[in-house]
Formats: sequence, C-alpha cells, structure tokens
Amino acid sequence: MSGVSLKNLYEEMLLLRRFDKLSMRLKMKDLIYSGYHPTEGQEAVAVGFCGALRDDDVLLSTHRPHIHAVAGGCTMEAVLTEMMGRTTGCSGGLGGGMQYVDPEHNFYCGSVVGSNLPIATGVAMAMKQQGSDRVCMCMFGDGASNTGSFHEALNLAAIWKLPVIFVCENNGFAEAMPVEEFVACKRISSRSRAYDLEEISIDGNDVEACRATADDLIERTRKGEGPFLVEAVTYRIRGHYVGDPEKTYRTKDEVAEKKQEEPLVRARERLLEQGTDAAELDALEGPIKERLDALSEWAVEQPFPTLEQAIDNVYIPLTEGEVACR
Amino acid sequence: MSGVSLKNLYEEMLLLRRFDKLSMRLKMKDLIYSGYHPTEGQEAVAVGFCGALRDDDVLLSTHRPHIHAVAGGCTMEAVLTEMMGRTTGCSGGLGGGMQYVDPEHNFYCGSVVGSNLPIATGVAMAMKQQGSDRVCMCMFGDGASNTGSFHEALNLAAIWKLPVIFVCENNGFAEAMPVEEFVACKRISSRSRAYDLEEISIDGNDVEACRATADDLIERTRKGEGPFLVEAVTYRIRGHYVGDPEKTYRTKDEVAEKKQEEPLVRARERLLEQGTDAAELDALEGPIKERLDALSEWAVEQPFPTLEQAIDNVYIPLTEGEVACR
Amino acid sequence: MPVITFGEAIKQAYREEMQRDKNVFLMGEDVGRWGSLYRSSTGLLEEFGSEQIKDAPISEAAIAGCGVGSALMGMRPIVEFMYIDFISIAMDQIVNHAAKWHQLSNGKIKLPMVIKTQGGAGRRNSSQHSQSLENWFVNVPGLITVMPSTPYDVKGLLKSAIRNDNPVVFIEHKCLYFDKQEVPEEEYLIPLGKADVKRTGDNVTIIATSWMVSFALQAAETLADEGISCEVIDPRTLWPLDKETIIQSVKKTGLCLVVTEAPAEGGWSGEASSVVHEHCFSELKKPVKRHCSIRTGIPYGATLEREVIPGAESIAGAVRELTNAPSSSPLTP
Amino acid sequence: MPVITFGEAIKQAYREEMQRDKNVFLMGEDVGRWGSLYRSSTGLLEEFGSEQIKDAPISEAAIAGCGVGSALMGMRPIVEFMYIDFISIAMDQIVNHAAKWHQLSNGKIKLPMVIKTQGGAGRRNSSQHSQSLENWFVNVPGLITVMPSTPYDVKGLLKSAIRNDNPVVFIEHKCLYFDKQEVPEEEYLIPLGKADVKRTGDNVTIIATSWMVSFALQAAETLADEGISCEVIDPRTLWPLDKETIIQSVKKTGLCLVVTEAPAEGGWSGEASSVVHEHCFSELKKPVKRHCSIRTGIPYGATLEREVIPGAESIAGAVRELTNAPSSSPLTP
Ligand SMILES: Cc1ncc(C[n+]2csc(CCOP(=O)(O)OP(=O)(O)O)c2C)c(N)n1
Ligand SMILES: Cc1ncc(C[n+]2csc(CCOP(=O)(O)OP(=O)(O)O)c2C)c(N)n1
Ligand SMILES: [Mg+2]
Ligand SMILES: [Mg+2]
Repeated sequence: MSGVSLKNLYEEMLLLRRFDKLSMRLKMKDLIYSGYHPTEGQEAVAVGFCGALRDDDVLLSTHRPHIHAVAGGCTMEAVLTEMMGRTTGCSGGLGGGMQYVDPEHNFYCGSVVGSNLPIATGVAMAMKQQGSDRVCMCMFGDGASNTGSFHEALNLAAIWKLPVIFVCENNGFAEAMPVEEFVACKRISSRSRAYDLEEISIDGNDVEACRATADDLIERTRKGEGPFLVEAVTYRIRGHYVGDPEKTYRTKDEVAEKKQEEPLVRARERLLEQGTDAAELDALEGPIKERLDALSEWAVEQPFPTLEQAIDNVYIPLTEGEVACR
Repeated sequence: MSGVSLKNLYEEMLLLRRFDKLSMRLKMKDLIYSGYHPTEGQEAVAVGFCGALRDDDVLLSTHRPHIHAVAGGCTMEAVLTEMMGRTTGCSGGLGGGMQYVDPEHNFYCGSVVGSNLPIATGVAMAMKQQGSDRVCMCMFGDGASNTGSFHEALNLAAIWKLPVIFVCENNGFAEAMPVEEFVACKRISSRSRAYDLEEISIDGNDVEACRATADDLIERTRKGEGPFLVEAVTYRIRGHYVGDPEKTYRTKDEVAEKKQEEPLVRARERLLEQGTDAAELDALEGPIKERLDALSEWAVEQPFPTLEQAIDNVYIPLTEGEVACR
Repeated sequence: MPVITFGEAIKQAYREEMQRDKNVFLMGEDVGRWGSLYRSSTGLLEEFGSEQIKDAPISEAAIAGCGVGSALMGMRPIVEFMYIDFISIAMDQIVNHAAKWHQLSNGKIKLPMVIKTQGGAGRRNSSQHSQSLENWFVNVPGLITVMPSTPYDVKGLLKSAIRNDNPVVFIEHKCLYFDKQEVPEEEYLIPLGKADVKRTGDNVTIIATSWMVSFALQAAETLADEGISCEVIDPRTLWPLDKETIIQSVKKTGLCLVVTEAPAEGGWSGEASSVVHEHCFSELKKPVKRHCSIRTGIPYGATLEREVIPGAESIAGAVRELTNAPSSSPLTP
Repeated sequence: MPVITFGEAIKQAYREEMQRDKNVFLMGEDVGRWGSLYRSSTGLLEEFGSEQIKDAPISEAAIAGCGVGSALMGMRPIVEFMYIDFISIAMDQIVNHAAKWHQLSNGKIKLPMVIKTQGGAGRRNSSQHSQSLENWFVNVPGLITVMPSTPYDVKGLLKSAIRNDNPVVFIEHKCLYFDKQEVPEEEYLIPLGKADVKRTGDNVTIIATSWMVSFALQAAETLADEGISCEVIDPRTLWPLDKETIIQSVKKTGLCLVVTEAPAEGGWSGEASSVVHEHCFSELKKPVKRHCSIRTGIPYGATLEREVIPGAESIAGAVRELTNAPSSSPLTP
C-alpha cells in the first residue's frame, strides 16, 4: 500500500466526490457546457489506480475523466476551468470536459470511446524504447471493451510486451446499455485470455483493493512484466450525464441498493470498524468544502479564450510569419 | 459426416488443388491480374467447411477466396473468369480475384482483411429475424483475428446469439507475419473466451475432422445454438502471393516438413490405410485434368467487360432515364 | 397543419416506414431505451419491438457491417452513428463495402441502407464532437449524401432515403432537432437529388447547407432591408447535386455565395463553386465566393464555436462584399 | 547523378532520416521482413533493427494510435498503411486525435507523425484497392497532405515530412514506385506547401496531382506539336496549397485544367478550381475545367481501369476543348 493509510484514501475520495458534486452544480447553472458525466461511486478506481502513478508516468482517460485527472495529478483548478471553458483550463478552455490534455502532468483524455487504448500502446512503446521504467495507464469503460480499438490495442501491447496497464472501469453501463446485455462475457477480465494475459477482476468499490492491485501491477510493469488488463467492478450511481432519462434502463431500487456498496460507504465502514472516530471522518468535510468554495469562486472569474487562441494552434506554420488561415 | 465418403472429400480437394495450380499458371502468364493468393495446403478447410453448407446458406470469404467459392457452390467457370477479368465472372470481371459476389450461390468475398466478419453478423441477423434456419459461414485468417472488426463482430454475434459460424483458417502466416509473433494468444480459439463461446480448435489439415466439425456446428447453429468460432489449424504451403519473397520469413525446410502433413497427403494415407487402391486414387487425376483443360481453354475465349459495364451500376439512378454520370 | 419539431418529424418518418415495411429497422447505440441522443426515436422500441429498434454495443464497424449484411439479405437497415465524428470508425464498411457491392454484382444486389448520423457545431461539444465531415462521402462513388435543414424536409427526405435502394448517408445537424415547423399529416415524400429554393431573390444566390440554411435566410432578411435581394438555395442532397436549380438561379443573379459549416479547403463548397463557374461563367459578375468555417478544430465553450463558423451576420457581410461590386459590374437585378 | 527509382528514393529518405535521428521509426504491416509491399524499405530492418523498423499486426487503428502515442512521447513515427483504402479503418485516430492534439494543448504538444500510404489505380487491383481518398484529409484542419509525383520529389518531400512537427498525410501512388529519375547524392529537402512548375507554357495551365502529372506532361508534349503550349503545375502539397504559383500561372495563360484521379464530385479538384476562379476571374477566358476519374468503383482487369481514369490522351482532349475557344476569346499567348 506504499504507506498510504485508508484514511488518506478516504479523504482523497471524499474530495473527488465533492468535486463531482460541485461540477454538477455548475453544470446545472450552465457554467459547464457540453454533457457532464458524473463520477459518483467510482472514486475508488480513480484514487486507487490513478493515484498510484508516479509523476512521470502517463495517464490516459476518456469521456468521464475529471476524477482520473485530479487523482492523477492535474490541479482541480485546471480541470474545473477546462470544463468551464476558461483559459486557465488544461486545454485553455478549448477542449471542454471530455477532451483535454495536460502534458505537464502527463495526462490526456479524449471523447471517442475506445480510442485511447491504441494511443496508450504508442505511449508505452515509446517508453520501452526510451529505456525508461515509466508506465502508461489507460482508463476505459465496460462499453469501450466492445470497440475494435480495444482489441487491436490489447493484442499489440501483448505481442510487444509493452509497459501499459489497461484499467477497465466496469460501472455497469455504457450510457443506457447494461453491461450484462452488451458485453458477451460475464467478466470483462476473461477478455485477457485473448491475449494470453492474466485474468484480473477486482472489487472496484474497495479502494484498498484498487490501490494494492495498482501498486502491484505498476511494480510488475516497471519490471517488464506488462501489459496488464484489469477489470475493476464498480457502479455508476448517477445517470450517464446530467439529464439522463435513467428510468428507461434501471430502477431507483437498483440504484439505492448499489449505494450501500459504494466506495465511500465501504471505506467509512471499514475505518469505523478499525476504530476510527466518526467525528474524525466528518471533520474532513469542512476543509474540503472551504477549498471547493474558494475554487468555485475563483473559477467563475477566469477569462474565456479569444478567437485568436481558438485558431492559432491548429497546426504549426510551415514558414516563418505564416498566419493561421481564416 | 452426412454420408460423404473420404474418397469423395479427397476428390474434391484434389480438384481444388489442381484448380489452384491452373490459376497459378494463368497468373504467371499474366492472364490473372492483381495478386493471386495460392491455396495449396488449405483444401481441407474449404472442402470440410464450405462444402458442408446448404445451398441457401450464405458464405463469406476474404482475399484468398477461390477454393472457398468453388467448395461453396460457385462454378469454377465463374470464379476463374472473374480472376481473369471476363464478363462471365461472378462479378462480370469487374471485381477480380479478391472481391466478387455471386448472389445466386450466396457467396460474397472482399479484399479488406477482417471486414467480412461484421457483414456476416448482419447476414445472420437477417436470417434470424426472417425466422429461417439458414446459417452464415464466415471464413477469415489468423491475421484477421487481430482486426478490430473481428472483435466487434464476435461480440455482437454473441450477445444476439446469431446463426453465424466464424471459421478462422490459421495457416501460420499473415503475409510475411508468423502467427506466433503477431497473435498474442497461443490458440486463436482462446479468443472465444472473450465472448463466452466454446473454444474449438481443430486440425485443419484433416478433412474428415473439418467436415465433422462443420456438420456438427451447422446443425447446432440451425437449432439456435450459435454463434461459433472455430480455429482450423493448417499451413500455407505457397507464398502469400505469386512472387512472395518467402525467404525473408521462413525456410524451405519448414515448408518441406509441413508438406508431409498437408491435407491431400493426409487423406491419401488414410485412404490407403483403409484399403483403397493407390491406382484408384491416381485415376481421379485424369478426369480432373480434362475438366480443367477444357475450363482453361474456354476461359481465355471469354470477353472482357466494356466501359459501359464498368460504369453502369455504380448506383441506382434516382430518376427514370438518368444515365451514369461520366 | 400540426407544428412539430425536427426530431418528431424524424420519428414520424420512422414510424410510417416501419409500419409500411417490416424489413425497415433502426440500429444504433441507445436508439431504443433512450430513443436516440436527441430523442428522435423515443417510444418506438415499445411500439415496434426489438426487431425493428435495436440498441447496439459501442462497435461502430460492426454496426455498419450489420447494415451491409442485413441489406444484402433484403432488410432495409437504418444504421445510426451517434456523432458523425465516430463514423470515422465505420468508413471501411461504408466506403469499401456498402458503396461497392451493387456494382460488383452488376446491379443484381441492392443495398438499401440508410447511414444516419448528425454533425456540426453549435452545442458546445468541442472538436471531437462537432465536425462537418459530409465531404468524405460526396467524393465516394456509390453513395448518396443528404443533409436536411427543416422538419418538413427531414421527414420527406428520410422517407425517400429509406425507400431508396442505394446506400444513403443521411446527415442531420445537432442544432436542428428542436426546430419547429408545420408538417402535413398526409404522407409525402421529397425526392432525393432535388434542391429547394428556400427564398427567391434577384441579386445574389446563396447556396447553403444544413444548419447554415437558417442563417442564410436570416441574412437574406437583413439584407432585404438594405435593398439586396437574395435567393437562398438548399441543395438538400449534396450528391447527386441538383445542378439545374443552382445554375438557373445564378444565371439570373450573376453572383453566388456558398456557405458551409465545413472548412472551405477541400470541402463540398469547392464542388458547388466549381459547378457554378463551369456553368455560369459568362453570367457571373464576380467569382463565386465561399464562406465557410475557419480551418480549425471546433473550440469548446459558450461562444467561440459560433465565431469560427458562419452565422447570419457573417453571411450578410459576405453578401455585402459580393454586391459592393466594382463599377464595371453594377448591381443590375 | 545516379538514376534511381521512386521506391529507392523513399528508402534513401528513410535511411538518411533514421541515421540522423534515432527517434524516427517506420511501422506498418510487413515494412520489415518484406520491406514494404513495393520494396521501399527492403534491407532496412537489418540495417536499423526492429526498434526503427517495426512489422505490425493487421490492426490499422492500433498502428495509427501507436503513431499518435509515440509522437506524443517525442518519437517521430512514420506509420504506413499498405493501401489508402485501409486507412478507412484508422480515420478516427488520424482525424479525431492526431489532427487535434496540438491545438488542444495550445501548441505545447507537437505530433510529428507521418501517415504514409499509397493509393490510386493502375495496377489492376479493383475497387477496394485502387481508390483516391486524399480529399478526406484535405478538408480536416490540423493535417498536411502531400502527394509526390517523381523520385526526386518524393525523397525531398518525405524528408521534410519526417522533420515536420505536424501530422503529415503522405500519399504515394502505386504506379510510381518503379519510375526512375536522377536524384542527387547530396542531401536536399523540398519544402512542404510549395508547388512545382513541371513544365512552363503559355496557353493553358494544367494542375495535376500524383500519377496524373506524368500524363499531363505527356499530353503537353503532344499538344506542343499542335501549337498549344501547356504549363504543368504539380501542387505536391494539397494542403496548404501553394496558391501563388497557381494563380501566377493562370493569370498568364487564362485557361486552366485540373486533373485528378479522384472523381471530380466533392473532390480536391473542386478546391483547386475554386481557388483559380476566386483569384483569376478576370484573367480567365473560360471557366476552369476539371478532368477527373469517372464516378465509379475502379474496375478490375487489363484495360478498363485505364479507361475510367484520366490519361495522356484524354488530358490532351480536354485541353483541346479548352483552347478551341469561341471567337470572343481567341488564343492569345
Ligand atoms: C466511438 C464512440 N461511440 C459512441 C460514443 C458515445 N458515448 C459516449 S460515452 C458512451 C458510453 C461509454 O460507456 P463505457 O465505456 O462503459 O464508459 P462509461 O460511460 O460507463 O464511463 C458512449 C456510447 C463515443 N463517445 N464514442
Ligand atoms: C485491413 C487490411 N489490412 C491489410 C491488408 C493487406 N493484406 C492482404 S492479405 C493480408 C494477410 C492476411 O492474413 P490472414 O488473415 O492470416 O489470411 P491469409 O492471407 O493467411 O489467408 C494482408 C495484411 C488488407 N487486405 N486489409
Ligand atoms: Mg460503463
Ligand atoms: Mg493467415
């Protein structure tokens, strides 16, 4: 567990939970544009996996990236204001909440489902060739495991033994599509067999299990034992996006039941069992609230990009002094 | 074995072997254009699988289709003259040896590796919806099992329980790429696990095993137990195409060794063991030679398509009397 | 006549065609339970069942392939790609297979397949969800490409596309789904390959596609007050292009502006412009002007995306530029 | 100067750039053992090893993705697609990712990636292996599109493409690999974005791309005997287009023919034609004429494919048509 206590992990998850809530509020106020994909219930995977990386490792995410980004080292300022389309965002406000890049923090995400897996193989290939012990981690969903990109990337990573860890966050749904109905195998981890990789499926609501698995796989990957595919089973507590007509594909009862097992509940129960004081845990909320209030106040003041910023970097001009074409 | 004797199967394979030889000769004379992909050594799969279909079943093949086509019911006349670009060909000579369609005989092939698998799912979906007990069979190679199309099609077929049999003809190579090096799993059949399908890997040089497996899977598919993925392990005795610089990826010794196990040798040995007379088997050659000589003489006399034929059927005009645009 | 939305018009087309022919089915990601992203098929799963309304996994190549294969077997698939940006994953099936098999069968095989998607900017979705990629299809022999701009048109065109025996790429615009218009209750069809003169005028011909049509009409309204009379043509089908309607108009006006949301360079605007030059050279007072998006990835955010694509105001500006002709070619309606 | 083939020129470019920079690598199906389909990399596996020459599985999306990811990490990938027809499987990576990340990083990320492929007809490969799909890329912001036509050009352009920090789509033609030409032994680069006047002339400007350049030159030869003097321009880079060279030429000749192997409708020919009209309207004696492939799938066979695409003879015919101008605009060189 690389010395991180469960309480620390709990605190990190709590921060991400509140960050998501804040984002939802901003979305409701139309301060976040495009669809906002909530992350409630999936914090254990973010903290467990993305939080286990070294600064120089590379993390790739997808259309539901914000807690991966923050757990992986991007600042909340940059992530939130990117969603809000401000110049202080990771992509200067040009990318929005589903596609942004933060090269300084080695974080990249994109909004085409499955497409980050092939990119991860390229990143890992370069790492290997460069002789480093860096690792690439690639987050994707159960739905993404049905894309051709998934298959091509896994095969390529496997034959070339690339230092990449593919983390399939099985949250039960791809939009309105239940995993049981759209993914042909019972455990997504059985897809490992197609590439002669280990079948690893873990409880994605158990932050300790996530972190322990991540630490182990990262270490093994650094030693050249990669690639790995790991399935972390969790549950998407909110709709796919704010406004999702959820009743078309699941009942409130199902959600209520699943809420009993979500990572914060689970971690809290365990902490209490282990003798931590409830008050001590409740006390974590205050500072987080303060921090997020300040963040949100700051965020709304940030400037929007200009038209010049939107057209300046389309490509690198061929000749000195060439201007972006209009 | 649906009452077909080994001798019959042997004879069919022999015909395909000689047909391939004839095609190679024509290719060498530049009477077949484009690349010609020889089939020597793969006759057991063609006869065993494609030959097991009912007339109204649908067969899809790929860039090495000619013996699939003939075993599946297309006439040698139509297949050969298609390769030769004559109007009597399956596609009127417009498609050539890698892409032609013969709707009358429910045969379709295309030259983009892997692309026929998604199409097969569509064919099978229609069959299921139409309430028939027809079956779709889709032939492809080891190399094709690395395409995204493979994965997407298998998953879709599996979740919808479609009446399709995917036959992976593992002939050891994709062009110059050895299967061991480019397919991450030892047995391609383990890819079945990704779709909760049975793992079926058979000796693709054993025509009886091929036919028995085909009969069984076809019957089960008709009963609604599909889809199936089956790996038939065989060996590509010739180069990928006529002119292939084979020495860049395999030795002559390897090929010589594999020749000991090729389907005609195997079937012949078994027939002799079973008491068939060698002379009786040798006597099969004469009529085949006659038939192919006549075919080839006829084929070179066939006309080439005209420019009108090449542009008439690009699309169905929107209005009466509209002419193909030039 | 009832006033309905563009999305509702699509649903009516689906319903009428699915009732008429059981071989017609819709397949795509969340077209069933959700009723499509913009709700153009809500309720149809209940109405027609899962044989005609099929939710598909995130497998764009397989979805397209399913369309090809089932069309081959006599079905009439409508395969939906949630965003045109994702059709990039299905191009092989569409271009190498759907577009080729009719010809490879010497006309024996029909592939009545509608490839339905939506594109364009305007909903703040950023550069991977806002592209205008219609031009990819226009240059491929064997495909018909349709871009409707109004509720009335989408219904009549979609019905025709479903009944057509060619593969038809049918591209909606994400900003149109909630537009409203009177749409007759009686059945009607709009032929593919026919442009629509959305407004008649004498001074300038504006050829605009999809969402841009509404801006062109707004611009025309503004310009009318300034004494500039615009004819606005909506080609509706990008290929085959109704050259006649366009040529007739430009021969009359002598000036032409082409407006697309796709960037100009290498886009369909070059096609339209070329056609006009080729056929109306002597009548043209000035070269055709193309007014298109800036060559950039569509930026995210509240307002920027509207600045990089044409709008009513910028169209009016372009027309003013055209009509402030040099004295050698005065405005003579 | 040694006379070498187009394929050999490519290999020299690879070799020089791979020696110069260990980050340059080539990846694609059978680029190693086979040395590519048309032998443009034979021997390089032995010379540079499998880190710089990588045989890849039949996974076009993964190959493209590998290019994006490794470029991100400072490598300089050349990803090869055996036929442009298969690039249809990799469009998502190229268009949604490679073309977008520089912008999404506000210029911080460079994606020096060459997307190399070959297209066109002429080798009797039929409609799924003979397409001209270059236009797909020309309309996508963030991509540079190059189509070389000679051994000299391919070497200088490929070296520039490898050194360029943008994603460059580099499209060879399958009929050019065995063309020969003198190529200097000393290192040289040809800048991207610069057209080449392949022949000077006064009566007509012919803009031709890729394989079509050689036919245009042959046609020009024939026409010279008939007293028609043709200027032949090879844009070499389709985008960014060297408008200046083209405009200058047409202002001189007053007549222009655009020749592409891709079908006209919705193709790059419309772009070229539009640019000429927009800039040379008053100098043009007639509208620009486009002479392109017939809108059909490329047929298989010995001769038909040559009938559906432009050739020297048909180009000469098109020029004759252009120059037999009506009396109102006589041929005045
Ligand atoms: C290639 C592609 N197809 C469709 C979509 C639309 N889409 C966005 S999110 C999503 C569901 C993804 O499901 P999953 O991979 O399980 O991730 P989750 O949303 O559950 O985090 C879909 C279909 C897309 N973005 N990309
Ligand atoms: C998508 C695609 N990529 C590359 C090719 C070029 N190509 C033609 S055949 C072939 C090898 C196919 O290998 P396999 O699937 O094992 O079939 P086999 O040739 O062994 O019968 C390749 C790479 C192609 N036709 N399509
Ligand atoms: Mg999911
Ligand atoms: Mg093979």
